[in-house]
Amino acid sequence: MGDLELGGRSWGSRLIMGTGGFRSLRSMEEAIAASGAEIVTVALRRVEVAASGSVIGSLRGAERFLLPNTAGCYTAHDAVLTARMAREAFATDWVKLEVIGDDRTLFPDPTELLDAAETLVGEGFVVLPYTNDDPILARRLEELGCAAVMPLGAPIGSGMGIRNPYNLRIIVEQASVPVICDAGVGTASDAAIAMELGCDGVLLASAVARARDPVKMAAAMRAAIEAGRLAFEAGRIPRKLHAEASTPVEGTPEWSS
Amino acid sequence: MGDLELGGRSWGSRLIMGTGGFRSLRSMEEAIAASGAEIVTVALRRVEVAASGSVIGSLRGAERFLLPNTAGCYTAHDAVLTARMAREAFATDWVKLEVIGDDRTLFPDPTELLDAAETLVGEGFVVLPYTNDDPILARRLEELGCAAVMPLGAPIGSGMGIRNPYNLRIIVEQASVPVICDAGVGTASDAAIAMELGCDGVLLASAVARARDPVKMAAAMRAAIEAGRLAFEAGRIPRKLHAEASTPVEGTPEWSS
Amino acid sequence: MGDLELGGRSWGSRLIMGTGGFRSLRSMEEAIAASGAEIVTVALRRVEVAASGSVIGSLRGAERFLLPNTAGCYTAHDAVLTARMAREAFATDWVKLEVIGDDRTLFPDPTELLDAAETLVGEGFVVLPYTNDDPILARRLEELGCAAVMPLGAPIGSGMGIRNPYNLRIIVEQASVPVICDAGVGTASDAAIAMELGCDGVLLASAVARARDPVKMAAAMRAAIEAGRLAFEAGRIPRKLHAEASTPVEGTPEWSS
Amino acid sequence: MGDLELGGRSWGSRLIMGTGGFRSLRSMEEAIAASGAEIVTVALRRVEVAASGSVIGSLRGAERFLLPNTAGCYTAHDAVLTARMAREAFATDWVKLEVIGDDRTLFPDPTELLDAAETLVGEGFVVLPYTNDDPILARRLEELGCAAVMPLGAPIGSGMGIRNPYNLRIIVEQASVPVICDAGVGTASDAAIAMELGCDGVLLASAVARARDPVKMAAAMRAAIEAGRLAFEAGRIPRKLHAEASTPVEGTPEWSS
Amino acid sequence: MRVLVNGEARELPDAISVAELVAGEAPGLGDGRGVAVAIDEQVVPHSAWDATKLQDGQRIEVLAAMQGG
Amino acid sequence: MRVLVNGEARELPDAISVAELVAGEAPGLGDGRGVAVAIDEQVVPHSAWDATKLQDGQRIEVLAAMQGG
Amino acid sequence: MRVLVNGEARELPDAISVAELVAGEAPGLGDGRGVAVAIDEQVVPHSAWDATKLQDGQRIEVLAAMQGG
Amino acid sequence: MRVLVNGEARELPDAISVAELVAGEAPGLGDGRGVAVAIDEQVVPHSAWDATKLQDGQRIEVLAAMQGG
Repeated sequence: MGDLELGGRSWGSRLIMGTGGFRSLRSMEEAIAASGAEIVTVALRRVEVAASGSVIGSLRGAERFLLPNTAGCYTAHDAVLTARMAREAFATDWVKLEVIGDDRTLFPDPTELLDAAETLVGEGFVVLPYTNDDPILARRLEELGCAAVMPLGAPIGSGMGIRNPYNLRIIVEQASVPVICDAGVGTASDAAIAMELGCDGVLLASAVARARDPVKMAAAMRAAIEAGRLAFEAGRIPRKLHAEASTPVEGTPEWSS
Repeated sequence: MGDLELGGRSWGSRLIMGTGGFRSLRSMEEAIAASGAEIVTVALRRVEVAASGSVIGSLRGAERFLLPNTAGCYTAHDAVLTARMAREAFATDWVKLEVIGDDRTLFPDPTELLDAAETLVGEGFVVLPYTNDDPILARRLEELGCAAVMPLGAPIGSGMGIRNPYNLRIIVEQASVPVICDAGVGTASDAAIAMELGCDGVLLASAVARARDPVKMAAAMRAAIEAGRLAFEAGRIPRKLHAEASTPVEGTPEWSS
Repeated sequence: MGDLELGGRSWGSRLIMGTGGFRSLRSMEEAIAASGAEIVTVALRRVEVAASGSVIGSLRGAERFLLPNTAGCYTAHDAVLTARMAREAFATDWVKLEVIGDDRTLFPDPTELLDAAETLVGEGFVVLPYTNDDPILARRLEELGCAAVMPLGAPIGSGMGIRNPYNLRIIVEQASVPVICDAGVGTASDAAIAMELGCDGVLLASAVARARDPVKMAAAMRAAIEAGRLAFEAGRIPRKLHAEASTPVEGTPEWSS
Repeated sequence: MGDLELGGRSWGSRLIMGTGGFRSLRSMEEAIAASGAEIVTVALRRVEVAASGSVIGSLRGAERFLLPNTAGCYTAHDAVLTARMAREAFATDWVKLEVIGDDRTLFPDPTELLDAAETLVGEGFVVLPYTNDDPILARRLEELGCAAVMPLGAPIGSGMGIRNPYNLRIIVEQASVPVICDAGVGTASDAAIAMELGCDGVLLASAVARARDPVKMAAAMRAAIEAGRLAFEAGRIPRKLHAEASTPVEGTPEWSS
Repeated sequence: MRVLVNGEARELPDAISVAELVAGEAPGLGDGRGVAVAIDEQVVPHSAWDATKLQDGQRIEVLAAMQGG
Repeated sequence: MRVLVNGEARELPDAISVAELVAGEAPGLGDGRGVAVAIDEQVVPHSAWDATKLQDGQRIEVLAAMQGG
Repeated sequence: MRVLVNGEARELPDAISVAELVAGEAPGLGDGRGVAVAIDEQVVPHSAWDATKLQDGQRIEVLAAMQGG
Repeated sequence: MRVLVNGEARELPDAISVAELVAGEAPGLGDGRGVAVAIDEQVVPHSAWDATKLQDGQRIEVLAAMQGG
């Protein structure tokens, strides 16, 4: 199972973990360790709200790459400003670009997303955009110079899995940058399915953070992504309506019946 | 992830591998090693057809438990005789009981299956019956004293996955013996789904043996079963139609828009 | 759309309506009228419980064919006795044979079902067995001389639709008696899907009786069964991953862009 | 079943038929008659290619409303010019707005679509946009003043049905203009499902035009849309994992068993 | 005479016929349509309801149509 | 006079009107129903077909209804 | 002596034992592991292979392990 | 001097630097890792925190890392 090539670097893990939604920092730390993720996302919030340095402390110790996001932004303008702040705060050009259109679906706003992506690519960012599972939108983002496309499988936090595997397959077919399935994974098989469809990686948070046992679920996700990637590379058998015996018929004893 | 308790013994692996359908013995050996399976199924055929000793040789070296099956039997009578032969040949009371009703679907014949199970349990066998995903049939088999029930997910060799997860869930709910999903798995996520439904194990052959790269697919299955079991134990998040943010909204900066 | 040939007679409607679960007799009468069903099922119960003659009165007026069932029987013995009682009560040799194995799933007991079917066919009944979606069981019932096979789509009253369309397709392929999808239909599209799979008819009750507006849902089912049958006969287009334009590309104006 | 209120008018049929893909004009005429559609879409092409007046002749006789489309346009600029031409050619302000992004998926280009919709609404058109099943895009189109939103169920001509019913449901929930499911329907049950999800209508072409028997499939679609709408209005029963008896248990005879 | 009618112990006059039992049990079902009677698991045809007398110790089922299935 | 009609270079008589062009291009479409004409991307209303004369170098689209979508 | 071995008619020397038959049929399977023999549908235990002599008219199955299931 | 810090009106001493503001607002974040400051939507680099003095009427955002996404 080869490495994930993303943003000009090689990563041993194909799982990117969000850090939101955990019941405690300790739970987050242990789950991230169990997940094997090398890249973890973080947000920026006003200092009154942000826990005093602890997230950074927790995450930095373990030599993980902190990927800032622009969660909560509804316009290209806000997302661009937030990305610039993140660049300064985390000393990185990488940004997970979120520009949402609606607080009920948290689906991205296509026009604002494209605007923000264009600006940020122009400013030298490594842009990883969270996008709808729209092949056209994915193509436009790639054309603008994004380092990956990150289509959702289902709404953030919904746990609905890959609602439209057909769209994901089309996006994978046409993309020449990595495709990361971002949002929607609810359990291990969802992550495996995303990988079997040919995705290069999976980004998830709630499925682990809000599981009854986050650490165990993190281990499950790690195994599932490995399983899905291996199966993708191994080349699965075709689907058939009828059976095909795995034990040959020849040589079956003929008992008197 | 606890052990599989089956037939009065503890097993570290929840994957049972069939040995049919491989392109070579070497491919079989390597795939079984990669799968981590401790139990492997074997068939009995007339000596002209059976490869001279090689299967036994291949499998025995690695300290695996050989589980004979009654593949190819259409009646209780034939299945019982075959099981008795297997007991002598492999020096084991264990038998994977197959009594099929049809060579196109390879689905079990319910009446003959029940008859054979009753006889074999009476003769002291540890009976592991391959059954349709019929909760009533599964209950009857358990009542007769079978050591497990092994419902199919889809026709043998079809690679269709778990066609009816609802039935499998009902079988798991009501069973007090282990439930092994037998047949139908096509790729890694199928095996993970079976485990997430609460199955205690998965038995598969074609999905590995006929994959483009059997060894890699065997590794995929091993990881998928671990992933599915861990996810089952971890307790997944509920499914929702709408989104739920993983990044809190409070403290979002207010840029002038 | 041709007639349904069942039990040696021709029927203009392919919908068989159960009469249980309605909130009132009046609702039942109106819904059955709206459904266009010619065959309606009835049960037999001890006289203290059975409404005094009203069901018979309601249904008989409209010249419908009353098909007695053996609902509530768990053994071949009980089902056979109930069928004999029904023959006397309704002056008909027809019986919808139900022999259930479990009060939670209401799935049929395969062995008892086969026993009862054999006895009743031998006594000259026109046997219409409610069966699991098991192709082998369906074949055995046909071999015993049943006039149709009636596989379930999902548990009675569950409204889950056709949980395993693959099994239903296999049953249709192999059957030479009519196949009636019995149980599981929750809404109109479920009935349409059953017909598109090639079923000859649909038997349903709860989906109509317990709908918010039973009369409207009865009309929906009537239309859905017609739609599904017509679509089956019309021959649908194949499924494709990608698009195929319905408007030709040739002659598209070339505006300066 | 109430009328469809669309563009300030009431329509008795909720089925809009495309006219492309038929094997002959006669087949088209008969199928449209069987479908009961009142609105039919037409395209504009250069005169060398367009059949000389025949489409107009065929369709006009039957008092159908001709809805021009902008099929084949890849930019807002082209779509706007084509819409203006259509307004002159068909003496109507109505336009089915298509701005596609890709000739393999024929999915709409979100940015160009929004631009074209804004311009055309500003010029007084009744704009019916073909859109991806993206709730945000649908909302933006509605905010711009479109008279309906027409999300796709699956790629045009693919016959894949409603690939993502969740998105369609969200779009229906939030929309205050009619939602027409446009593209993807392959057979009758697909159309019924779209209506059960709460769509106000269905637009389809290939499923009928390329069926083995287009006239019969048109009748199937007419019935399916009626069925789906009635079922939506009737209020379906909830889905349950387990069974619920439709025949009461009380009063079951107790035979000696 | 003691019999079991639909699972319930009953004291009935001697020599009562099936027809008389049904008339008593289910007055509205007089013509017998939709009703069937079994004595000790043997169906009694409508045509024999008058002539068939109940006997002590018998187990009788009187069933009638109801909505179902 | 050289113009581009539906993407094709054409030599037409001077002062030919849109109505005359359409009559020549699409004889069966005489009444103009289902037909539209644009000159240099500006739609020419049916009412102006007679009065509008083509000019050298113009780019003309003549579109007609066809089955679609 | 004529017997049926795995469905095939065979002429074998009188008084041949099961052990000798197996040695002839399947030389590589000498130790009997993974092999079983039935005479007229009765399994012959490995321990009885030497002592059990075949008799005319018997139906013998000699089965060995192979990949399956 | 009145400024808006994270959306809240604040009275601060004249000539206070960004570094001083941050030290006051978020004592634990002293080294500036995971913290960013913008004045009137312009990011102030860490290197300029000491030299940059706030001015009356400015709108300041002080953001810090938190769990998310």
